[in-house]
Amino acid sequence: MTSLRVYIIRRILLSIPMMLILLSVVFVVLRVAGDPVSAILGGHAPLEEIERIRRQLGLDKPLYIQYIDYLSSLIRLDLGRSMIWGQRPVLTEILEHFPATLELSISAFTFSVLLGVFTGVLSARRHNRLTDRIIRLYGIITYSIFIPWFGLILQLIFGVYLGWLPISGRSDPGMAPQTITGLYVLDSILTMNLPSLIDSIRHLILPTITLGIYLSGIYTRLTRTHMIEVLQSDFIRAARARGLSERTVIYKHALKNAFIPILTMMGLQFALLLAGAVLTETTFSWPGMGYFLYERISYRDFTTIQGTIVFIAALIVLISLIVDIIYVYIDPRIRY
Amino acid sequence: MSQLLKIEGLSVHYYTEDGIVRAVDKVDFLMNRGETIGLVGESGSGKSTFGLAILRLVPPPGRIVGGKIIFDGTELTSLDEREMQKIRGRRISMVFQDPTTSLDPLMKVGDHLVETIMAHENVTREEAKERALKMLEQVGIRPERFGDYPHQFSGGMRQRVGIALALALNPDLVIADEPTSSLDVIVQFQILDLMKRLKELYDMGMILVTHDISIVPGIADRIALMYAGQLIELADVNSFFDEPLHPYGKALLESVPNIQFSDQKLKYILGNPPDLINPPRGCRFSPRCPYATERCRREEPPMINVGSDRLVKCFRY
Amino acid sequence: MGSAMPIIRVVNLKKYFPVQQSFLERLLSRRIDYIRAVDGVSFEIEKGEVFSIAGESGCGKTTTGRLVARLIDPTEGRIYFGEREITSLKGEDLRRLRRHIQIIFQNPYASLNPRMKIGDNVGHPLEIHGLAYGEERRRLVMEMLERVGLQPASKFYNAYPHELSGGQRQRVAVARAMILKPDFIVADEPISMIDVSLRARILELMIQLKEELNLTYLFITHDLAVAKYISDRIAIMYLGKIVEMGSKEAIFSDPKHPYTEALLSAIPIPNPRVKRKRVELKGEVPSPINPPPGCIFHTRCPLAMDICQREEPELVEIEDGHLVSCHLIK
Amino acid sequence: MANLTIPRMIMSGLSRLSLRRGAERLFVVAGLAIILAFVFMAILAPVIAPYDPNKTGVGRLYESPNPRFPMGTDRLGRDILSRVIWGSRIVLIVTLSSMALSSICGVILGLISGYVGGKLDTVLSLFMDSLYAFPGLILAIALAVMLGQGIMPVIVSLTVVYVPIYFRMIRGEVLSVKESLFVEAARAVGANGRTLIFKYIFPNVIPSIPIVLSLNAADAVLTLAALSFLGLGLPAHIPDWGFDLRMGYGALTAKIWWPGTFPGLMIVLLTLGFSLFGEGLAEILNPKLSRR
Repeated sequence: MTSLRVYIIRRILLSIPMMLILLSVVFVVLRVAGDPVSAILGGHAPLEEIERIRRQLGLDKPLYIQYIDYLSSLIRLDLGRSMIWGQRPVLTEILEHFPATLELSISAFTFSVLLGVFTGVLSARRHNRLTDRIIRLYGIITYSIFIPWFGLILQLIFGVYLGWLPISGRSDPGMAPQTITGLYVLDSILTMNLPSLIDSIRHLILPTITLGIYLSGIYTRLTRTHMIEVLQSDFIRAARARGLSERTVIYKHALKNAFIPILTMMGLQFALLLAGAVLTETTFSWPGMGYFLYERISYRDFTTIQGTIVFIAALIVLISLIVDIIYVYIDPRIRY
Repeated sequence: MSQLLKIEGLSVHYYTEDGIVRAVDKVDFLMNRGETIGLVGESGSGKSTFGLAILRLVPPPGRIVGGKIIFDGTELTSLDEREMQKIRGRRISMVFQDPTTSLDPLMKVGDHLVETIMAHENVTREEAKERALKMLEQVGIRPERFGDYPHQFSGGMRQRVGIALALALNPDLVIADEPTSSLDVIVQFQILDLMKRLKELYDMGMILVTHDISIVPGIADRIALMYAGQLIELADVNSFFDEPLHPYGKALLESVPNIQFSDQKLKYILGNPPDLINPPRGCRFSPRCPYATERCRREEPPMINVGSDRLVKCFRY
Repeated sequence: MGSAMPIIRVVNLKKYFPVQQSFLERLLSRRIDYIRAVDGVSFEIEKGEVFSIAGESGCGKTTTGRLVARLIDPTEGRIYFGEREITSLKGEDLRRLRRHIQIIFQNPYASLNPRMKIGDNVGHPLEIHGLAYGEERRRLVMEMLERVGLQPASKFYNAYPHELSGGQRQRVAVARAMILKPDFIVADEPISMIDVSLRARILELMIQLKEELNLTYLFITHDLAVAKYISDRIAIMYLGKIVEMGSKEAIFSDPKHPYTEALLSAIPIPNPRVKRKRVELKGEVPSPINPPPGCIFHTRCPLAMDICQREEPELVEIEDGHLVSCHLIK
Repeated sequence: MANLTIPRMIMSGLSRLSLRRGAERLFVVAGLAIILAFVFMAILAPVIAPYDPNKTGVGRLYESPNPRFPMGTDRLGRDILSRVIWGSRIVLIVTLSSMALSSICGVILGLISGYVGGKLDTVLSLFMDSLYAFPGLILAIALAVMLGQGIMPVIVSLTVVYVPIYFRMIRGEVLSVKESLFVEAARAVGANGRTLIFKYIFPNVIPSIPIVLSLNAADAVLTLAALSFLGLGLPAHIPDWGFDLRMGYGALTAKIWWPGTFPGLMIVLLTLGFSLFGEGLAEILNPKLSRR
């Protein structure tokens, strides 16, 4: 299996140019296409104020020097300091908010994949029958869901009218578990804190459903499409001809093969998950990166916005690396 | 020789958007134990559907709409799915056309065999693996390739695996659907040779479905000719190639280049293969047949018995 | 044959395809592998003959055809059309050459523009070369459609490719190749994707048109029986090289190369009463990325000797017009 | 999809557009009906809106839906129905113009990049792929922050977000059509570059554009709504569903549900219209999956 190791090492090395390219794109969008100063000050401002900010951000230097400064500070993991309040390091602030986003993402992602794959398989097996049509409509409707509106409706029903579930935040006051990983559910389990486990799960339910259903439509459609394709392929017919049971044919052979393109999509849809998280967090005042970004947008905190986007770029590179490595283990054709 | 398979009035239709395709239309068919039949027809003649129908694996929107398939005394069309699964792979198995797509790309070659054996017999994994290795050896694949994936094999090797899979449970009947059409001529020869050898070794019946009439004499005992969803001639190989009776068979044979002859003049069949949604009235071949009469265009000829064991669907006999 | 001037002459033609890598992969690795699709092929085609290249898939026969038709550029070697070297023609010169050299492709389902009517598919070459427009073009196209047996031509003229059967489409492709009145046609497996009962018809059509229009064919096929039927001379290719070449009588009644013998003995004959000597080959075709040293065939040859592993045999003429590349032949 | 048969499928797909395929046709018709309804609403806004959408105090604050105000009034006593009607204008203007701009840029760049190939293609593809890798919303947020408030900045942000999608699609199609046999056949009869692009490549690439256009429009409605929901983009005096939805959260706990629900519903409906239309079209034009 040395070729496997070579492949993984090559793939890890590939992340470096990928990262560099993404960072350059961020630079182009934020520094070349737009003007940070007017973004911060909103146009009308005294000249000396503009000058001060230009100097503070290093914008008075030539563009290529700015680019080098930008990259070299990123290599040192320095995302700059926030432009408001205590001027805390942006990276520190992001890392404080990241676990909340991670917790929501994991839970919504799992929910959406399970729901999507289940409905997709069902739809493919009932191809062109009523169930299939209904599930396809479901796929289209979820595509059209506007998270804040869907969240609002869920909050109205389950929070305001029925009063079953909390509609904002990660925990009730004083109920947060002791921080170990920053994932409340996990921390509650680790500290064996049952009340806060229940509390964190209750807070997680509505955001998870909102984001999860929005994302599930993609997996429904994808699973359906690829299952239909795989179910028509020769090796499925051959598997049936060998007298294998329908269960083995569907779950062992067909789903496993259909899963490969789904996995690719998961990597790509990670971006969608992040975008959805920003809206979900804002909707449910969930104190993650997205909510944090939303708050800082209103203060026009340029360095924080830039830092968050750079952080997201790094996440994208990381996720695509992980997906590609999982790939090798599932698909033997890649190793050679 | 005892009877292995008897098919009566089998009809398979595909319900497409453009209309009903009568892919197999009231076919009667009979074969004995241990016999090899070459089932020959062009694309769209219904030969592959016929093969799939025996295993009840016609893909939707296709359906068996009539007829009986009596295999070794059991009527297959009335079996439930679970009983049918016990027959597939174990009593009747299949070799597919394209060996590159008929194996699961994510599964080791050997595991295909192990899985098949374990699906039908109550054996441990180790026992199944041992048998799988033996089976691979039979088809000329070294045991160290057990753990390789299909993409690591060449087309010919994959088809060997396909054959091993078909024979793994020593079935009574193998349906080989164009097993060599996607292979080069040298490999085709090797595969046909292997199939012939193993068929004799295991004493099975075989239906070789093919569009290439040239490969039939080398392997089959009898030939069955299909045209437009119907069986039109059934004969033993020697007498067919000496003198094909149905005008289509005759024309087909004369349109295939033969390296035996140094100055061959190919004849060709006029017109196009029939549209199975609106097949021609009367004899299906009549619009292309040089001997067609008014009667041929009006009435469908019955299957006529000419001589011992020879049937032809044509008014000329 | 033996007339003065060959219409096509190919000298030591090579085509190496780089194995595809993505941009980012290229940043990391500097080794590029090449598929040696065609690896030093030379032959001549006389005016008016049918010259076939036969071999198994991956032997380089189709690439050779595309090289001769100047659809791709060779890595090495020369191609002459008559006396003129056409190896590196470009732009307008190459465009003008296309009037004389045409190609018919294997897949009639993909070789016609699906969004053009049959009449336009066939007639467009006339416009491209400024030969005929409007009514004149229509007349020429109709005439050609009739000629390839698409009757009534007026019905086919306005049809779209997807309305036609495979056999009909291939006739359209033949018509398009012929409409420019070329001198030389590369026919790349023109019948292999067509229904069995229609193949003979296309072959006959090609033979008939060759006589009428005074054409020369380079016929590429995997089917030696077809090659025997249509050709005057045949070259057998294996792993990018020609291993044997000669008149069809020489190839079929007196094959010299062990590969040719194996190939011939594997051809099925539609006659159960013929029993033949079989030549068995071991192993499989090696990868064209790393072809074996010495004789490319030695890994599978039943008669291989020591020298075959070390030295590459030359293609030598053993009798008039019969060339073999094998150490057994001296 | 390295597939030569796509153009053929689309051709045969187009020819059956008018006839069968019940469910898909229903999708297309329903989608079109919704889109048209919103278009008429936008055009006729001054006529059908009962009140001035920006006029405060036409009713009391937070009046629940009643015959005078079918959708109730908001926190400033404005008529929600009128705001919803007027809101369709800005959404359609912004999405349609950014779709037009991004498809034109994307299609042209994709055609050039795919046809020319070489270094230009490498650089353009790398840039576009990296843009594409970013979540559309995050990119739009970044751009909207940089470009400031106003209709033009929002249109530009959305355009930049969607250019890579058209680019990638068209480039992919061009590459596959370019590799296809009938283009090689055209080269073999001596067709030059311009003929190839306009007679062979372009006509075979075009049919997939309406599908993507429609699906992207759906997405763009959501992105625009998200931007205004986050308080970015449009000036305050323009009635806008996303922003009104955001404001609707204000009195949620007091069981005042109408100020957020109705504008949000409009966002979802319009998106649904575009996606039904696009999906139905895609299924009809791509019968590969549904035919068997």
